[in-house]
Amino acid sequence: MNTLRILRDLLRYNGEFAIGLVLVLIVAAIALCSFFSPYPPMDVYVVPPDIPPSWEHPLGTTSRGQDVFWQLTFAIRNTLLFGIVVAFLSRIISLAVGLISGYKGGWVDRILMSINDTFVVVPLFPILVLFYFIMRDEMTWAMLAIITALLGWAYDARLIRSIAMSLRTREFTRQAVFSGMSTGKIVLQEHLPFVLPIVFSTTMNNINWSIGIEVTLSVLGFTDINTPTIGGMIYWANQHTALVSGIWWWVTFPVLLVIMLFIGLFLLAISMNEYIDPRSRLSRLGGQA
Amino acid sequence: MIAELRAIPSPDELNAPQTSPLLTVDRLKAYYKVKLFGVDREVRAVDDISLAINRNEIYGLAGESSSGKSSLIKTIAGAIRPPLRVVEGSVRFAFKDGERDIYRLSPQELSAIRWSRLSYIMQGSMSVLNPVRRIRHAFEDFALPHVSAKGADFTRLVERHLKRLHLDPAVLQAYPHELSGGMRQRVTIALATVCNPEFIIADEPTTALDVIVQKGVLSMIREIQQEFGSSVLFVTHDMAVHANLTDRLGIMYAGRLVEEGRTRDVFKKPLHPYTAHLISSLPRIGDEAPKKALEGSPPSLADPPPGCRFHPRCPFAIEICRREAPPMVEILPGHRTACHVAQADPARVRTVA
Amino acid sequence: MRILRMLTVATGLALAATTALSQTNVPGVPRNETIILENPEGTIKNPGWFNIWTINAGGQYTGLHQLALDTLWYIDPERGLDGVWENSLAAEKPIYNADFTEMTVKLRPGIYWSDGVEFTADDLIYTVETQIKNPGMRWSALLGLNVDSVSSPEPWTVRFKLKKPNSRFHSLFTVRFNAIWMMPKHVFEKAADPQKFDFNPPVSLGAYKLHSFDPDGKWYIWQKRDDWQRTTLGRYGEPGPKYAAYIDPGPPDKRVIAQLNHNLDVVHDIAPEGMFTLTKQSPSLKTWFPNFPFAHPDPTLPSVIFNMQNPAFQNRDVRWALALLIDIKAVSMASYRGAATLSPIGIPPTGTHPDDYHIPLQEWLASYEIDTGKSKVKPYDPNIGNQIADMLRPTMKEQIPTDPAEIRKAFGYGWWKPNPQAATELLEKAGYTKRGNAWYTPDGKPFSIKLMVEGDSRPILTRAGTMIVQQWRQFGIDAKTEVAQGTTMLDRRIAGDFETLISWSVETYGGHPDLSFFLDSWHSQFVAAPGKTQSPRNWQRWSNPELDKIIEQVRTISFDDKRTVELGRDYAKLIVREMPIIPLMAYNVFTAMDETYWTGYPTAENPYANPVPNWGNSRSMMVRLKPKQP
Amino acid sequence: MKAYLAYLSKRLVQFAVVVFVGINITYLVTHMTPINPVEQSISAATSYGATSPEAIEMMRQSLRQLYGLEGSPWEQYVNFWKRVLVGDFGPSLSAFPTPVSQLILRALPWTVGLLLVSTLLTWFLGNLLGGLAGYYRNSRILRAFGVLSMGLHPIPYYVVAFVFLIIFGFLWPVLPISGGATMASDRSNTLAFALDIVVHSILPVLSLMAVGIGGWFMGMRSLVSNIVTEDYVVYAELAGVKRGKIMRSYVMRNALGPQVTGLALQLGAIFNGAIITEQVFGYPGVGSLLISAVHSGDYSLVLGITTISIVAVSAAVLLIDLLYPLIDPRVEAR
Repeated sequence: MNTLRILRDLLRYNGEFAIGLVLVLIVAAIALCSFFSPYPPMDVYVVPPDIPPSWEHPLGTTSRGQDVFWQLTFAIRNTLLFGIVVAFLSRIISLAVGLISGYKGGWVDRILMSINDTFVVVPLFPILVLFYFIMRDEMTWAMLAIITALLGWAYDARLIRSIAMSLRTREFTRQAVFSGMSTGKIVLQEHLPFVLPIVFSTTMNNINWSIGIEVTLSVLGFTDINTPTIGGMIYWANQHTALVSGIWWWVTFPVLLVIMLFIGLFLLAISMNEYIDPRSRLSRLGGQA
Repeated sequence: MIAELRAIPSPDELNAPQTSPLLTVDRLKAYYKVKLFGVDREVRAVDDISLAINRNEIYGLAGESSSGKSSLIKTIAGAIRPPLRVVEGSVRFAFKDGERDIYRLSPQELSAIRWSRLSYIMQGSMSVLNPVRRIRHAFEDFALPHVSAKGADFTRLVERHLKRLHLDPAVLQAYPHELSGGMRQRVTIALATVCNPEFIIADEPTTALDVIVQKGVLSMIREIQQEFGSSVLFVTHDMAVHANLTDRLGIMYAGRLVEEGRTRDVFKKPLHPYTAHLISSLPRIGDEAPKKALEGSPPSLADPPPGCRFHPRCPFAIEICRREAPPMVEILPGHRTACHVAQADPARVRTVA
Repeated sequence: MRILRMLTVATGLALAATTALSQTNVPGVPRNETIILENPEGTIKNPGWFNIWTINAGGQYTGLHQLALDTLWYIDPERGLDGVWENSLAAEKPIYNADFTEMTVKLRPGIYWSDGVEFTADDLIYTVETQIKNPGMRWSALLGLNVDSVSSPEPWTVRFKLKKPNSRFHSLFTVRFNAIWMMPKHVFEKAADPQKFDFNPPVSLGAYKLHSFDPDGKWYIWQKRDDWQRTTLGRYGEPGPKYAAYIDPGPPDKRVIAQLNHNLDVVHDIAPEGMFTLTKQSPSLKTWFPNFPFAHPDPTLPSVIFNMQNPAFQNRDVRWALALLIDIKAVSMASYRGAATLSPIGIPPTGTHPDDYHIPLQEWLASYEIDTGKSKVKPYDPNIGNQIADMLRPTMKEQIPTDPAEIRKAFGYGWWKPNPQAATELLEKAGYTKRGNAWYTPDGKPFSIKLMVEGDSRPILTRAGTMIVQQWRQFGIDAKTEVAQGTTMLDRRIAGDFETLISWSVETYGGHPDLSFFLDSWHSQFVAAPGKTQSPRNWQRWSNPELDKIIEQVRTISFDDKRTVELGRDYAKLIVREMPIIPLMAYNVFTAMDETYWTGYPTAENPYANPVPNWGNSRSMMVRLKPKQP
Repeated sequence: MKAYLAYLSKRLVQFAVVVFVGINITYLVTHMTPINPVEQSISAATSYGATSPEAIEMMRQSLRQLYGLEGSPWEQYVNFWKRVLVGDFGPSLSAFPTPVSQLILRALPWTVGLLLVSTLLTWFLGNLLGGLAGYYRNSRILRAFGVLSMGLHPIPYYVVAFVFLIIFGFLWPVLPISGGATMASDRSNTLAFALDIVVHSILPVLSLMAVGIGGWFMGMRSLVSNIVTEDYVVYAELAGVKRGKIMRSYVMRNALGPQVTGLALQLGAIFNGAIITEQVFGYPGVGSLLISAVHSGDYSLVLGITTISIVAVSAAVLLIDLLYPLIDPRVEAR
């Protein structure tokens, strides 16, 4: 089956996938709008402050004199990008660790897995706060992405390792070994394709996770407030006691948008998971019979 | 012509009490109905099967994997779940306390006859016992509702049963993973027979066991059957096991029963080309060349060939085979087959071996 | 499925029970006899620690330094209960000898500690000597540097012999925000190590003693002493509230909610928006100004502080250019929503300062001229306050004053007109060039400035900084804010680890023209080498001989000498010329008071005290508060 | 028994490795900080009046001595381990000279209590309902619950807590939104005080549950829908064993193993949640302490809290691992 047909079938028969895709596309479209924004993202007092949603400002304006809609387009773009960057970087680490650990086994596996388990168990939030404590204003968006990625690979590496381990005993691996292929080549050419589906579904979850981290840290003021992000918007709204001041649109829309993104990505992840796991796919078929 | 071929009835059969059969399966059809990404599919796993099993006999059911034998016994046991469903036909048991149609019973009534009258030894003995609980609990869960003995009496009853089957009652305290494969299979059989059921379905109980263990398990089943006078529906693809154990034998191919008769008769004079092939492929001492495999593979049950389902692989196929599905016809006394060729000339099939 | 039904029922019951319970109030101290104030320190990490003489060990504004402790003198940033100057434990003003090497204190007799022991000269001597002996204690270095010996020649008299002349030595014992508090000798004597003694429960010298405190550090309750007459506050009559609770009410929105629910009588500070909400929704609200801008101007002066040791800012023309790029109206709107009291000179426009400095300097400011190299400009605009008032009037309506005097009081006496043209000329004069849309330094690098702000800790100043950076950026300078919160700010500020910074290096008494409180520390003798820890306030690390001369002159005259005003004006002019800091405005604190339970709060009409509840002198409030409900 | 011992020693070694590596990471990270606690104190102590550079140098010397910051980095590292092994983290630098351990001990009961209650409730309810939903696939209530909890699940905890705070603190103010107990509550009246604590913990616990329950629900539901196709379940059904019995002893019992392991793996994340809860709801505890320690640059306190949290979480994981054989006797299979 080619990819397009899988996509068509998923869309037609998997409601979760369809809803998820629509939600993510809406969010992505809003993020793309940022390129057409009439206002520079970091400037304040470019519009009259505290205007409720109206024709001119569909989502209202903030107490900092920013248009909520246009601000939101930048915020969601940066937030989304953050999630994608973290997911991408952490996928590389978890793939490397998972595949090598699973393929090599023995002491390599043991060492990698004890590091892995440390990362699984250690509470990440204090560590992130610690990094902020050290880096302080050096804690830029990119830096935070790298650190988050360095902390967010362990859980999935274990998953990939278990698949790699089962691949190791398969016939084609043995053949490859006998034909003198190097470890790297075997892992990349022979094993990678088998773990890719799992990588895709964990990517969605990882984006969710990292965005959650970003939002939480920003709202608590542990990030760079110059870059507009969803967390940053809530941070500024809190700074201006927007809720008790009745500027609800400043908080509500970012929260709604980010919830849309979370649910969208999550639905994509579970529907893809279902697609990958034949057992649950069958149970869906059975359910419809 | 046909009369010449009639085998001499065995003394066993002559002595057997002629009562009504314990199990009567009548024109049973059970299909899987599946919608796979928009395509409706119907898998005819059990397609128009009729058979009867008498009291006090071991009835063997043979066939390749995916021939529908597992679906058949699940249907007989009343243990089907969607997407498998009964489309037509009936499954009737004539138990000592009355006749029951499996698909006319309420869930409570079905529960009541299970284990007490109708018991089941499932395929894959390795995984049929709850891995996280001691074996003792399995006996309690399964049998306690069906016996009057409670508490210590019940334990004594179970222990007596185990001893009768030459098993150490200490296994009750064990977890499944602590037992060997053979041991687990014996325990499973003991579990299935603890209530002296009238009818036992044994689904591939010896598959995946090594030969010596297999022998022990088989003799155990034989012993139980003789001691309790139960009937056993014994399913395996291993023809050698059938030859050693079963009284009567049914052969399934692509969801249909293609031949049925006393085991001895079937082995001596297979009427269906497929049966003949199965028997000829049995290893014999002195074989040198590897057995010739049958060409082609079993048909998809979702899209079976028209006419006789075996015809694409049959060395004797004739024109009619491609068009009409052969009916099941008794060619020799107690020996039926569904084959146009055999029905025309039973002798032709014999030459295959 | 039965489980499911049972679970639903159980959850329902549990929820019903708990909501019912949450309505019932756990009885504590009676609400109508208690005043509840915000402690801006938040949750106290180490709640059981009351030894304020150690560094950083426990809470300070928990009511401890406001209500339980006392010292020799107080200076009120407003008018005071009985004048700005208050002789508290001292019976009269400090008495210096001619060359300021000796200070004599006459103590007030009849003041008792809450455990019944009388306060005497021994306590004062013990306080000084103990701190000198233990270098890890809070005021140790200051006392050690100044005090040669301390003795009591006769009862109720204490004489300090100083190591070198110091005409302002008394300020160590004079509360503006706080000062060196008296230690109870009879209590501390018994402790093995005064630095490791937690002083729990504290023995108090003020009118209140500790009633109870939260072991988790969220609240402290103080109870009026039965013998309140035997404290220094007793002279002004009986304090109103029987109990005073200093609590951590949480983030700003929770503070607003708490006050709307009448669970918090005095909010220390909130965002301006929160204050506007309160003015709209709380009929019982009392604020310093009855109308806009509501807030109390503290005698501190938030400014853009240049790190003068940074080569980029050593040219006066560059500093002036940056000042002329600031549109102060936008900054005022962005930070205080217009509720800022502006000042173009290095002195806060609060208390008595406008009369002493701002008004007399108007003429000089108006005629002040800068030479951009291409032209001469008079940058001062005396009308900025009016313009802000006009800008606010459409939305704030009659809350905006119309009387010019009122406007100047609320919005300040003018500021610099934005003048990008002059700024361009000044920068070009300094060798900077503009290529495309960006400015480059004389050595060809992009002109970049980082402005350090405190983020969450001082949201108003963070907003001001963000606006200023935006204005610089729009001009073509690569400007950015960087956030340094909490001690990070303290650390980097003290180490000179910043380019520019929004903070205040100017703090005054407010009610007294003497500037030495901050000015003395601006002397070049205190400037540390780059990267080394700087003594506080001279964050700009500015060494200027002219300034040193002014400071040295101030040192030789006494606190109340008339000449201080003249010297102060010289200082103000010097700052305008040199621009080592760009003064912006007074630090306005949005202190919100609720009159549901108490009346008689200090306000601009009745300015007997500073209402901001973490100031040591906010204790004056207690004697004027009257219960609203019997 | 031998298998169990082997398993035990493996787990113990793993525990030791995780704790050792984790603490070293934090030690390294905290000591990379440019913040100098001595300078912190100097800035606090000198904030009144002018102080000459010589006086500051004098003070610096005495504080270094006082804080025990002398010696080479290696000596400090060794000393650190010596003290940690006896549970001593030295004095807090932002609440000097109060020992860090004393500060942590005061905060710990709140965090542990909140976490224990919310985690166990979440885990128990999520698994129970998830199990039921997997077994009784057609129940409408359970489906509705599934949709709700799954909708909440992917939303980051902060956002959910924030929304709860707005709803119950602002729009419909029925629950306390801040603190662990009412001010000046009478702590000697144990019953009233306990109820007071319960009422104050409702929002934190509910919000933690709202986010956490979906994960367990979904995990359990898919586990159960797989387990019901396992031979031993099918076989038990064939044998006419009662559905309730099958649900309890066959399905749930077998799903328990993976879910318990899952719990162990989630504990770290759950602890993160607690820190955020304490921030949002102003709840006392280790999280608030950590944040304030970060803000006040008190690295010995930060180090102490992080160490304690690593040890606590790994110990909880170890405990779960050690109890695991009770749930699944096939230890050596793992």
